[in-house]
Amino acid sequence: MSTPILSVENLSISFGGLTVIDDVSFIAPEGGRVALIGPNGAGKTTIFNLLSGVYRQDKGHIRLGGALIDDAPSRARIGLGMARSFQNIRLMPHLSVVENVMLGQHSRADRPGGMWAPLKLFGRSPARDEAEALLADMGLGTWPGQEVATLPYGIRKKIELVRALAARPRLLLLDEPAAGLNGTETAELMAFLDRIAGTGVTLLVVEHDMSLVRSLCDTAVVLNFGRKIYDGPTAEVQKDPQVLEAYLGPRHAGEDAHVA
Amino acid sequence: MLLDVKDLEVTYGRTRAVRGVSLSVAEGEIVTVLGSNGAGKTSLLRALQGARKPQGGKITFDGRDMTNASPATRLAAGMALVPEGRQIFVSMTVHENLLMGAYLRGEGGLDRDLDAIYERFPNLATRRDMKASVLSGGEQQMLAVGRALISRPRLMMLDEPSLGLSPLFVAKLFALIREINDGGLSILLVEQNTHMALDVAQRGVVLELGREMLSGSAAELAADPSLAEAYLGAA
Amino acid sequence: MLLLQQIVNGLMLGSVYVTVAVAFTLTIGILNFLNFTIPTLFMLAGMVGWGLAYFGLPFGLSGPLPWPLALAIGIAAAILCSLVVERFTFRYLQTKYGDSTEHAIPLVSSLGFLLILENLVRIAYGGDAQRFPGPSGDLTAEFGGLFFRVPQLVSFFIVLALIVGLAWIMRATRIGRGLRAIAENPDAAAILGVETGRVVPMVFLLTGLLCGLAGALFAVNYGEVSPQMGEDIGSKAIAGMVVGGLGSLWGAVAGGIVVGLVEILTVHFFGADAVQVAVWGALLLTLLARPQGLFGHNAIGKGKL
Amino acid sequence: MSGYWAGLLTLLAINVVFAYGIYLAVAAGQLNLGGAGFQAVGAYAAAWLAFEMEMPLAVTIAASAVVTGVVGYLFAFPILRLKGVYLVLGTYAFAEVVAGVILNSDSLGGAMGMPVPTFIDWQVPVIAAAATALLCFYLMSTRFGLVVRAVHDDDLVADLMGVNVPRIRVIAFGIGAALAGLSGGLYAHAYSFVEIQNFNAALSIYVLLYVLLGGAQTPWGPFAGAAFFTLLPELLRAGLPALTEMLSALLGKTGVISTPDESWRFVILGVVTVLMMVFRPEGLITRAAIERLTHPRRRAKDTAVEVTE
Amino acid sequence: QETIKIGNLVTQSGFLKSVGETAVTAFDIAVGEINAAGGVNGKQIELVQFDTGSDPKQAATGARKLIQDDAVVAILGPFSSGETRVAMTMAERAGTLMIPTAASAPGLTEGAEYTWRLTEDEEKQFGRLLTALTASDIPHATAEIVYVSDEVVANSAGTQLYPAMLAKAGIETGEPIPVQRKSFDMSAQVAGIMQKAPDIVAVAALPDSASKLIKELRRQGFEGRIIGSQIFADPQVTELFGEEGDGTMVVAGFWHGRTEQSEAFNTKFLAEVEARGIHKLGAHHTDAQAYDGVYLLKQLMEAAGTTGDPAQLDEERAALAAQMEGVSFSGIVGDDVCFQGHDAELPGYVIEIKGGEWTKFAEAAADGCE
Ligand SMILES: Nc1ncnc2c1ncn2[C@@H]1O[C@H](COP(=O)(O)OP(=O)(O)OP(=O)(O)O)[C@@H](O)[C@H]1O
Ligand SMILES: Nc1ncnc2c1ncn2[C@@H]1O[C@H](COP(=O)(O)OP(=O)(O)OP(=O)(O)O)[C@@H](O)[C@H]1O
Ligand SMILES: [Mg+2]
Ligand SMILES: [Mg+2]
Repeated sequence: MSTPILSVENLSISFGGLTVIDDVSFIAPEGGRVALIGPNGAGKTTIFNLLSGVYRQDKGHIRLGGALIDDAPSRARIGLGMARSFQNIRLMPHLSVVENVMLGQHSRADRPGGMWAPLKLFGRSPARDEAEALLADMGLGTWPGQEVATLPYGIRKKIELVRALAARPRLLLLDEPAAGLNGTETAELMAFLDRIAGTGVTLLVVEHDMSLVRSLCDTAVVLNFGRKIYDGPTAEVQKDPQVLEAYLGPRHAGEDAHVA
Repeated sequence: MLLDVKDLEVTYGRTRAVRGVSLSVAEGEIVTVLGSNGAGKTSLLRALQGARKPQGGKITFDGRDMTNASPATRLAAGMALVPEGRQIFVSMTVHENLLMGAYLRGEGGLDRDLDAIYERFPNLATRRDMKASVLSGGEQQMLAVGRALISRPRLMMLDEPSLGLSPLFVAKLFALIREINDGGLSILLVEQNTHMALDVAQRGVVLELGREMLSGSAAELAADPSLAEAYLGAA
Repeated sequence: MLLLQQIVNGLMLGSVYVTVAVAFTLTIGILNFLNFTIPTLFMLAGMVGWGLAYFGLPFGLSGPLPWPLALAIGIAAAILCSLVVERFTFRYLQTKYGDSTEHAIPLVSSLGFLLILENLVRIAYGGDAQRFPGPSGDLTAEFGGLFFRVPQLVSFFIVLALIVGLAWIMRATRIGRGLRAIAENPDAAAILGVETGRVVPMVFLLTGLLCGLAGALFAVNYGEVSPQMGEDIGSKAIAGMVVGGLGSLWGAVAGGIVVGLVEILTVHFFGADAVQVAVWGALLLTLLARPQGLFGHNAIGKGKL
Repeated sequence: MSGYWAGLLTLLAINVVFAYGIYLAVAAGQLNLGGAGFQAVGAYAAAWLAFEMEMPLAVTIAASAVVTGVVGYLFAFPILRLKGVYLVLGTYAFAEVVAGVILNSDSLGGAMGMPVPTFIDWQVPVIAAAATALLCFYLMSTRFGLVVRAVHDDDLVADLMGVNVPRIRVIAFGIGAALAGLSGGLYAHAYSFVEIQNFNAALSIYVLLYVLLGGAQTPWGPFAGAAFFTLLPELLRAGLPALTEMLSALLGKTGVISTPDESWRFVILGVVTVLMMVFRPEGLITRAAIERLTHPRRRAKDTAVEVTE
Repeated sequence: QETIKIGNLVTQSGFLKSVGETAVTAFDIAVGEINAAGGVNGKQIELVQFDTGSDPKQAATGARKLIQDDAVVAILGPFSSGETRVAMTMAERAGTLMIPTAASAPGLTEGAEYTWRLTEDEEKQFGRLLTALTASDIPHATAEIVYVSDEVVANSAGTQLYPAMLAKAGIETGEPIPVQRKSFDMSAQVAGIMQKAPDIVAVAALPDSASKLIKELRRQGFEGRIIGSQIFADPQVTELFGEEGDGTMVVAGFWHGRTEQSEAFNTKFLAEVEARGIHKLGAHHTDAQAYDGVYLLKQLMEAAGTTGDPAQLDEERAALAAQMEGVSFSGIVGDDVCFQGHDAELPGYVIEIKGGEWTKFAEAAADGCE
């Protein structure tokens, strides 16, 4: 078996005596689609913050592509191929849509244009062209010049995803990408993520929308109170009594209840 | 009618976010507002709560003209909003955030109401004296809902309350909505979770680019094929 | 003995800084607003008090007023101006993005008011220092061979009483919470019924009162006022506030006294030329070693990811 | 060129260079209230080299920028750990310490100041200002500029995007300091004398106002701000007496009209500042305004909402 | 052209407004008198005034404007030493006569060719005070010196002139004690002085700082004399110092009772400033020097036959400046005033504040010139 792109080993962290992540281990195989789910406050976002280096774990290790990245500073991790989006949208409010996306290119070794090359020479530059193309691909082609602060929630959510993609990551961490999207939009997003996964990008997705989880991801890791309570195929997750009890509730027991 | 909105107009510079929307909420009724991203739902609620001055139209609440009233006046009259993006005070503790919900109503019976909130949202109870900034996304959402409940409104306006909540809690939330509605509270609900919203509501309004596109009883809307195509996804 | 007297002098001087430092820390702690009009309000109370005691009311409405009345009106003028400042700074503030320069907006407005008020005073009363016709007689008390200034002692205790009251209000009343809510997120505060227009003026009223009181007591104490009288006090009070920790009331009290002591002891041991470097160098070191000051701190940020 | 305009241009050009120095720091989210300190370092570096070492003009001017840049760079490392009001106060303290040190150093003339031998007329500052403006426009149009703005908006996320936030801050602050120092070097030679008392807190306040009122979103801002606030008092110098005469005439007052108190100029400056913050808190020139000017049609289309899907 | 234009750099705003603005009145009075009496060389004279806002940069700009745009024949002002330092480089470069009437920093005119100041040296004035003091029966065995360290004139007086001169007069002094211009609390310095209990405290400070120091000295029980030179020799201080000021001795370059003209100027000046809304108790010596500056210029223009003709501006400027060489002038500050180097030799009046009044204690005639 090839080395997994991400492997999390016995990760723990506590804040002021409160253990938020407790000895969690899981892996994401290269090209896999892993869902990280669990009730509110289970520690999903905290795992993302540990992976991207916002927090330092008290115990345990994180390996990216087999290499230990415990000591890599947070800013270096995106360059190692791990990009993320945020649960509460964190776009740069004063940058335009396309500028936000160009910021996503920053960490790439092969990014178009160096630090001191202009990004806007007579309105064009390779970096800008690439960013606009990526936006158009996401159906956001009409917005590039707009400041992001005034855009609707759903649009900003998508821009954040595009910004993460602009880093050309091997591993993409998405924190509730479908929150705030309606059924149709969620379906579109799913198709898009499917396409991205098709290009070999590994997905690690935190999401409460079970329809998306089920159709997009092949394995699921379920957390509850900072502990892993399930790790296995998505298809089976709804049969696990512990998961039902802690996360899904009785409504989801048995077959396909809709949670569009 | 408890709330009556006539030809409401909301603009930002040259952007017309809400264009002549009319809707009403009767005493004890749940009305849901649906629509895709950028349809103007949030703008509508902001105008109703008084955070944004409408450029035209009229808002009547309980027979009183509220078109130009301050948010405090509206709140005192019984209109409460759970805003988009939670808007909790991250530098305050969970408990202080809840107390902020009681800012206008005074202390009478407050302890009982607080206990009820803590009981309903156990996550909040265990984090009572922590800074709200460390809460998880869903916990923050619970806090925002709890805070609005504390103000004991007559009309509760909810802007995507299920955002970021786990399925179990979404179910709990909708049960709660039904329960408080049974207690006589009217509710104006903005939701992306179209199925559940139509499930709980009596009537619905669908906005598109700031205009009212469809409206009717929840059952009619749920059966409407154009709506199914636009909002319910292929599923 | 000389050193002991110098320490007493330092404490006395520090108590002058304390009042103004508390005014600064109040607006920073509650509203996250570095209010640069504070030294001007201090000056205003003194200068208006002097003008009324010397010339009387404007337009010949009265002859020279007795000095206590004149000072009372001076304090009222400081409060009034403080409320005008509120009207044009905080009332319009919208923290839209919470980015790093947004909090500068009221700060810039207050710099504008600094220009306006100071120059209006110059126009009305000229730029000269003026003798304040305070109470006649010796205002120095001797105790065990050490000299104390009575007005300074009085002002110190008035301020202490005010601070005790303030601390209680901030901790225990809904007004205190409402103020903090406005400072963090005016939009959300409005949704919850906190009326900026009613609550925020209270802070400015208090600021005006503190500065006015400090200015009036300064005039009595030193027997002199001038349009420049707020400058040095203002910057030393800021230093005191930082040393004590931004937003901490008791920190400002301690910080003000520390700065007073540092100043006097530096003069005593190294001469006045070293004061600037000593006070500001100490402040820089405090900032770098312990940014939260000696006593706690108050940070307003965006929260976690 | 009239002598008045030559004098004014000199002043304006120096202020523009100075404002750009502060702008670079502000653009990265650091309010620098120690401008006078950096200008003083530059001015004294140039003055000392010219007067004591008898260096030629080119050397002294270059040295003013380099020395201040190095000082700013070194100072930036510890100080940029601070944020918000703490940073404002830290930079303010820096300026006070610089003033205190110069005042106490006899080799720099102490309170007596120092004469500066070589005189430069308005051309040199104007060329320097133009070059500075070009440099800043260029810098802000590069990826560096983008990253600087990102750090301003949200340093935590910028870090996760792979931006070396401390380094960007230090570079922006350092280049800014160098420019402020350059303005000091120009000052020294244009006015032939440096005296530390003139590099006071008021100056730091003014230059920060230039930037914030001009607008810190684009490199047009500091230029507009410096120009506006250098020229406004001059306009009032001529306009105020005319205004009072007009008012007096309206009120039917004849005879000798006493000239208005010059302090009114500063009152009006203050009023303009306050009104600006009320009506245009993001500064005179905003990104949106420029976008509207340069792409009038594209904007109109974008805001029409119809184009959502 | 009908008038002869004279440039006038004045300080009407900024931090020196209070000390600088009354000089404008004195300038205006002199011009009014001269024009009423028929002007100069058959022409009216006109002051082209420019407010420097106490800012050297503005002073430089103003000097350029007056010289290049307004075609003035000479410049009166600017007010302070700091402004003069910068503005005079402009005048020197343009070969235009500049006469500051208040700047008294030592060595200011060193190497100047076109700048001549109508002010008396601190050293001379202080010497006159010491002469009067040592001749009197006022105790004067020991002294302490206090000076404002961040102000040019006070600093050089306090650190150099006073120690040397007191020593020469046989008065024992301690290390000069600095205070800062902005500081308002001098208790630490004064406590140190009280420890040494000197007979005399010599103060080099502007009125503001001097006042604070004197009040603190009296508060802590100092009973000796307080002396100063010209720096705070402002009639206004009798009011500012109040009763604590009694017994203070200073030297002024102007005494209103010197001649009838002096008295007349003082009266007229007080009326005029009052009309302009400024309250003053008497003309400051810088006001009198401003007034005399205009008359000095009138004398020079008459001697040089200045017409103000723009076509001959350069020649007339040069001729006017040349007249300064060896000039002798009589005015309200003194008679037969001459210039040693580029600095005027003026008489001195030792003033004692007695019962809240500005009284003459002794006087000394102006020194001659080489
Ligand atoms: N810095 C912190 N200090 C203290 N507690 C924290 C901190 N960060 C997170 N927590 C706590 O850890 C728990 C897990 O938070 P986390 O944000 O990871 O939850 P989550 O699984 O993402 O939940 P949600 O689905 O609601 O977003 C929460 O209960 C939160 O209160
Ligand atoms: N502050 C603002 N300034 C300018 N335009 C704005 C502002 N707020 C909203 N808009 C615009 O108004 C329109 C409606 O936005 P609104 O936020 O009301 O949509 P929404 O229906 O709530 O969308 P979502 O479901 O994504 O929350 C959008 O085109 C948006 O860009
Ligand atoms: Mg989360
Ligand atoms: Mg919305």
